[in-house]
Amino acid sequence: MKGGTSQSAAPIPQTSAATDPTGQGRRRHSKGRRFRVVIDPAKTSSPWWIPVASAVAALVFCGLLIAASGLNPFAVYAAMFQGAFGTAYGLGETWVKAIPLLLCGIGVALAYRIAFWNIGAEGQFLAGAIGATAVSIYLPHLPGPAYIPLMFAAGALAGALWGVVPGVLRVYLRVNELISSLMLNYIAALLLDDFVFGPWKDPMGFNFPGTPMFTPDEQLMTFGGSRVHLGLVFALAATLIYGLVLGYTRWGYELRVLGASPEVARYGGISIGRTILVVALFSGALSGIAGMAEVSGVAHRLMYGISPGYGYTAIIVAWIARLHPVGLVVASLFFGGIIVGGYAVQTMGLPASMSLMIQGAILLFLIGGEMISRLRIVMEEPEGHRISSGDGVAALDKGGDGAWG
Amino acid sequence: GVATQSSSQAGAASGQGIKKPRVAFVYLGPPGDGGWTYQHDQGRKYLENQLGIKADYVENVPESADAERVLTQLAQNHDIIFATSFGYQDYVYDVAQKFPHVIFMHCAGYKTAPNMGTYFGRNYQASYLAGVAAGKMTKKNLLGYVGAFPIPEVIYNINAFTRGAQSVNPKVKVKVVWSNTWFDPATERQAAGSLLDQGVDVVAAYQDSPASLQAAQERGAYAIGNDSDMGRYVPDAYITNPVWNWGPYYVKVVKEVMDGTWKSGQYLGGLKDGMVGLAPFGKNVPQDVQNLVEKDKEEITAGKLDPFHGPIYDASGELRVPAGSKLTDQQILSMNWFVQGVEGTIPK
Amino acid sequence: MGVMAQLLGAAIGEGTPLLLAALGCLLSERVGIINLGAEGMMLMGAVSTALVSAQGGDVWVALVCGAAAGGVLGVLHALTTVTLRANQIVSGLAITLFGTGLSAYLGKPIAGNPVPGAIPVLNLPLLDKIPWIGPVFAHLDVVVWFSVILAVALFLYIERTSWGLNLRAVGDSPATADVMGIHVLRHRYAYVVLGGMLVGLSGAYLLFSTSPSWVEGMTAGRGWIAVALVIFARWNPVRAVFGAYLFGGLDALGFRIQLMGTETPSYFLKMLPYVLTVVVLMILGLRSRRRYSGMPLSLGSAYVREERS
Amino acid sequence: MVEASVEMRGIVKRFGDVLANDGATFIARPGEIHALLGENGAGKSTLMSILSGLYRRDAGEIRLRGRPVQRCSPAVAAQMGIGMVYQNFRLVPTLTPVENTVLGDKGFRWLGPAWRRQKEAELRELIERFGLRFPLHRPVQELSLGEQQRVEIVKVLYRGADIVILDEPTSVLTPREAEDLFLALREMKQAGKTVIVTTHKLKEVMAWSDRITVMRKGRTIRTMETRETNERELARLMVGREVSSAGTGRERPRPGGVLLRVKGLTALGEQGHPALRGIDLEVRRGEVVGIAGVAGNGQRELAECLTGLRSWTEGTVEFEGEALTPGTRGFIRRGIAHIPEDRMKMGLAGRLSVFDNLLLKSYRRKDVSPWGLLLPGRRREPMETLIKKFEVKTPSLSTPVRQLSGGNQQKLLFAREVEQRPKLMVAVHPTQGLDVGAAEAVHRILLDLRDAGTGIVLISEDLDEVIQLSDRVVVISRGTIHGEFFRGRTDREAIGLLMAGVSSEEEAG
Ligand SMILES: Nc1ncnc2c1ncn2[C@@H]1O[C@H](COP(=O)(O)OP(=O)(O)OP(=O)(O)O)[C@@H](O)[C@H]1O
Ligand SMILES: Nc1ncnc2c1ncn2[C@@H]1O[C@H](COP(=O)(O)OP(=O)(O)OP(=O)(O)O)[C@@H](O)[C@H]1O
Ligand SMILES: [Mg+2]
Ligand SMILES: [Mg+2]
Repeated sequence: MKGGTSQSAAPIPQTSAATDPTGQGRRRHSKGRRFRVVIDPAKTSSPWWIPVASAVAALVFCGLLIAASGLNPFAVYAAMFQGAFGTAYGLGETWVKAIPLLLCGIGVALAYRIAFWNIGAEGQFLAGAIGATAVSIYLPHLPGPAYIPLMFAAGALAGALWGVVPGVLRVYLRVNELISSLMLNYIAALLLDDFVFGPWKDPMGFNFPGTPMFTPDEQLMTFGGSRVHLGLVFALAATLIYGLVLGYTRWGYELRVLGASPEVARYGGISIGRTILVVALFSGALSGIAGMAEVSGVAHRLMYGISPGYGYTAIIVAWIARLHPVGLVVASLFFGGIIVGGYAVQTMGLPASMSLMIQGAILLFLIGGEMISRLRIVMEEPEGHRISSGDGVAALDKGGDGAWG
Repeated sequence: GVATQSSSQAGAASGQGIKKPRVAFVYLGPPGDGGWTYQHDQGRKYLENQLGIKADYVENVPESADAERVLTQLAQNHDIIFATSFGYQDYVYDVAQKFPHVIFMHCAGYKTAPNMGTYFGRNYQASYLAGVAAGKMTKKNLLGYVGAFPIPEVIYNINAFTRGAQSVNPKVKVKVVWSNTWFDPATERQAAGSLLDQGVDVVAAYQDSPASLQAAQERGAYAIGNDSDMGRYVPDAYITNPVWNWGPYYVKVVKEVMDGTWKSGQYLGGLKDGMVGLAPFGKNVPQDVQNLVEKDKEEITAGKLDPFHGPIYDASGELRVPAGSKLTDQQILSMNWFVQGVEGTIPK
Repeated sequence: MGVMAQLLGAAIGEGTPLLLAALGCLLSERVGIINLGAEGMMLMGAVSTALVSAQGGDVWVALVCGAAAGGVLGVLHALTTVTLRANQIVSGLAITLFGTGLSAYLGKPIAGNPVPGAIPVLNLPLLDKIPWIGPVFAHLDVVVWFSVILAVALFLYIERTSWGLNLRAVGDSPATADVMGIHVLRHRYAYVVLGGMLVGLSGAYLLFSTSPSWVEGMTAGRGWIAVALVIFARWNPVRAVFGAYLFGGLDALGFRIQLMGTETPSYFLKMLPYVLTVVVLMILGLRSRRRYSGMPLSLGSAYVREERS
Repeated sequence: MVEASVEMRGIVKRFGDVLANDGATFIARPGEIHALLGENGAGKSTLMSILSGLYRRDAGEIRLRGRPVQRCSPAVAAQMGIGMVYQNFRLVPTLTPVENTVLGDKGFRWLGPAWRRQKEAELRELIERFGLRFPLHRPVQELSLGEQQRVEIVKVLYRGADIVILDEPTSVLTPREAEDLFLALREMKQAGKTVIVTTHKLKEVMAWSDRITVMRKGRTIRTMETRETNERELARLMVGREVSSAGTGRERPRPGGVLLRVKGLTALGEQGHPALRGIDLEVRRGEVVGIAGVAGNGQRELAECLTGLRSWTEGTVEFEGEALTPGTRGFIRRGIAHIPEDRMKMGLAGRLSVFDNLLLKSYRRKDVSPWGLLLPGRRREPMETLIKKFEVKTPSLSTPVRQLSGGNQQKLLFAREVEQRPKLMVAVHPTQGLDVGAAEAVHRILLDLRDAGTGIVLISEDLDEVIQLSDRVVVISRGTIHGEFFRGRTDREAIGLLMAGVSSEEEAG
């Protein structure tokens, strides 16, 4: 019998305590206890301050990089903060950035609640922008007040359509939504390019890749001379509704159950497929509304490069917020601030890339911190060592043991 | 607080001059793009050197809402702001209304205000010259042109290039492909490759990266770049290329502001004032070709030659410009047709 | 050269960086770790290569450094997803953001400078004689050959060797691998890092083969196409070769259609790789429920020994 | 006296707050079949997983053949001749048995045809020698559970284990298969190997083992020679006190009219194989129908069909005279309650609070969520009463359910299901993993329900439980129903034969 030869002769490396010439086996345990780090299964979420601490750690890390490039990190951060939150104008601009992040963030958060990994907020955002613009392009002679509601509906609808595709594929064809939603991002971006470079190009725009400017009827109202627009109301309303629906409705309960365990949901009579479809639809609609708000509230036209990756940043926002409504508001403001502040500190000599780096670093620190906070240090019991201290069996030691071996 | 802050400054646009103006540039891409933004940044550095002032810049500013904010924030503590992309136009215009004491200079646009001027150059003049060189250098009478997007700026450069080549070589044809990207080296390279496969032996590119030139060099063809001197990338294949030279103009504007003589307006430079130029010839360009190009350059500078003088037929053979007349600036800036000899499509 | 040969040549040129990156992602996915950080890894690979070249480094040294940079991000990804068991999607996104930012930051001083050196071309004598496609194969560069050979080698390694068997076990059933004495964490680390290195190499190659200089964001989304390509190829390295050349060929085809004077459906052609990937997934989904789609069974989930699944 | 091949002393293992092993001692000798006996959750698997190197012990000493082992991994344990067949099989579903067997072999090797032939020959030899048949070339996921287990055993033997551990090997086997298994084990024992079998089935233990170690609550209670003990003593040692039978003395009401009528029910299992073939079954109001059978004979599928979770291909399910279509929602609305087989997998969502879990079956009711609004405050009081009534020990209503002990989880599950005042209750293994006290509570709840007129389908592997509680017992085997035994006229022997006999008949055919 091949393979059966080694067993009985398997050498068991062995040194007894008495003969251990180095005494290392003993000394290693002489303190009586040894620590081991394990992931505590009972801890499923970490305390609220972990994201904050992680963000701080990331800022410290990036501070080192900033210092390495010869700038004073404190001055840079101070200027960043000043630029983003220090003035009424800056704060307004931060909100302007936070609006799409928040809307898309709620969209993906809703999906993540039921572990539907929609990473297609970017595409849904673009689809919403395209949909809203279509109203302006194809329906030029409507009565003024009709435009905003129509554009809102068209944006939401287009986003929902874009969002529901991965849902349909997942439910009916078991296509991984991660991939399909990602692919749809690219398709939407290319579609948008096709429109703004092609049929929708402003004939008077010297071939600038963008549609004609929206008429005032097609623009969202803004508040108090700032650029903060009605989209803020959409976003905050969406946040509120998101919070209320999750906490206080039958459907929110179903999402909670489905998110916790699809098996249990099925057992409880919750239709998983339908819930996924509805969530995908709403998730897309929210991002679509973000797209509509961006074209109608800020850009006032559809154009090339309308989104600097809001949909992707929104994933981070949702993650940092842990899908919590209040957290979403805070996180989108924070990231809005990083973007706004990131431009503000460029005149100090800091490259634009720093803002991306900070976002990435915060996220990395955050996911690290999240898990580290679930670790628990266990002290190995002394008697375990009384027994094992005698024989430091090196070969066995390095055999690897669990996650931390 | 925005308006009060700016009004407390010595108004740059008020006609009384500023000793040490604070200057800022807004860039579409990174200064290291080796093309459009790179040339503006060269101009900025030139300005700093010449006048001994510091000029800030903000890079990677998309032509979107971000531009408006960046402009606004810069306007709060700068006196002159150069916005270096066409797409900034509306934002510059809006911000200029809010900061009447700050001077805004917008590149490639057409909107002006009392404190907002525009500037651009007739780079098609240089494209014409590049075309002349290409027309002489080609052996197969087949040139290739990689265009970024089918927009007038690219189209009129292709047309000028073609007319330049035809002026010395009537049989020459120019094949055009659109890469549909300003900057994606791999795709640009593909585009150039497809032209080379069609047998062109000179590749010109209106792109921000030199990737198409490199493709040409590798396949033993000649190459013509754009925006900045791309000769260092492809020493063997290099013929020349139109370049922007913004520095002197920037110095001029800032000086005017310092003197208090700055006035809003639309400035269109060209070969004559050096805003547009031709990069030094590559080492493999024969002297007679160089001489020919130099001669044409002088004629254009002297106003004796216009790349878009009639008669001009378009690609379908229709007469667009009768003999004896020429295209107006307005017609050039909105050009959306190819001249005869160009083989390519302009998507409608 | 005939049109087909030209097209094939262009497809190979455009496809090779995609192939390398896809092979990298594939390796890490075959042990169960999704790699959405490919774009960041490619950029880091490209910038490191450019930096080393700028210091006068030899082409090979530069390529190795590019691979190493991808590997470092691979370590980071493994650290968060394997050791810390973080969500693989979020970690990947973070790595892409971070890598994009860091590469731009590091590359600033050398942005736009010509990168010296080129990857040697192998002029293979006899291949020239093959009709139709011979000329294409006779003058390909070393990395192209390397990538194809690597793909085949990886296929054989994964499907036909004992170590490949262990790799598959880790990807399909880490718990089983663990009790069979296969060190799951070490395997996952090793292949994620190795995968990262391949992705980094692909960025490095992209720099040498298509762009004469480093500029930020020069990969222009190819890392993401690689992610799609892995799925398109159904986690099979040899299929990835065909997929890569198909995706590359579509790009090349677009330009040729343009040159034929046809009104360009260029955006639609550009969409094709993404659409095709979704279609492949749909076809897989349509097939019988129990058929094995090729997707590693543990993809996306962490493994910890003493935890009940 | 033979020298011990395995010596474990004072083994302690903790999972979070659960003390799975609490100073357990276990000694086995070569050339014996050693049974490790204990209730569900006693810590048998944990102890054996520590021996096989999978888990790290928190304290304790292990000696193999007299030599101390400090820390261990599965690889090292395998080197030292320990092989374990885990309760949940450890096989890579996409690989063939041959590939599964050689996983983790040291060294880099080309797996060409020559290698394949050689390995096949080696496996065939083992297969012949121990009589463990299975197809060699199909991916493991296409094999039956019994075949998979045989692959596992051959895998262990192939690696040259001389200490072979089998964790609950018979729970997925028919009696006939179990018999074959023990023949193979006897073969191994005669080859001088140490064979350790964990189980909670007393009969098997008495029939096949040489020595027995009994575990309870993480401790080993006693080790003894099999011939010196009996089932009664073992049972007492296992549960810690004299086993009594609940509810035996209760008065039984006469069953009412027919509640559920199942005709010709045919359904496919998870793997697409026919799991139920023409099931006929009737349940009356106030009647407990016990369904006995060896695990894996369609019980699970039957329970799922009866609760709307699984759709059937043929046949009808009539409830109160109305034909039902699959879909849990309708079943729940009509008052069909379900205690699933694996409470933490299906019945309860561990991450959610006690409160949310209690809502699962009632949240859709108009009085609970008027106009779709679910206001938590309104339900707090009734829930608290419910928890008290069912004696669920929980720190609060917002405690995540996973933090409750197994018994309390089960009581919580019952609390929720009973609160619906179900007309029909489908209970699968309702006392699995519970201590005697909790098991009695569950029995009481079931009988109370019956007294209130609820029809009950009781599916259990525990024949004693089935016989004790049921008004009528039927046997399920290979997806069909056999026999019908009325209360007081049940015949253990006959039931056992039906559970085993029919299946072996079919096997022969
Ligand atoms: N990986 C784990 N994580 C957390 N708790 C565990 C784990 N494995 C076992 N436990 C807990 O440890 C205790 C002992 O479990 P173990 O599986 O050893 O029991 P067992 O005697 O094998 O029971 P069964 O007959 O059900 O197999 C139980 O309370 C169980 O819930
Ligand atoms: N997965 C878990 N996460 C957190 N805590 C747990 C977990 N499992 C068990 N516990 C804790 O450990 C305690 C003991 O659980 P266990 O299931 O072993 O109880 P038990 O003694 O078997 O009780 P019962 O007889 O009711 O089943 C529980 O009260 C609970 O607080
Ligand atoms: Mg067990
Ligand atoms: Mg218990």
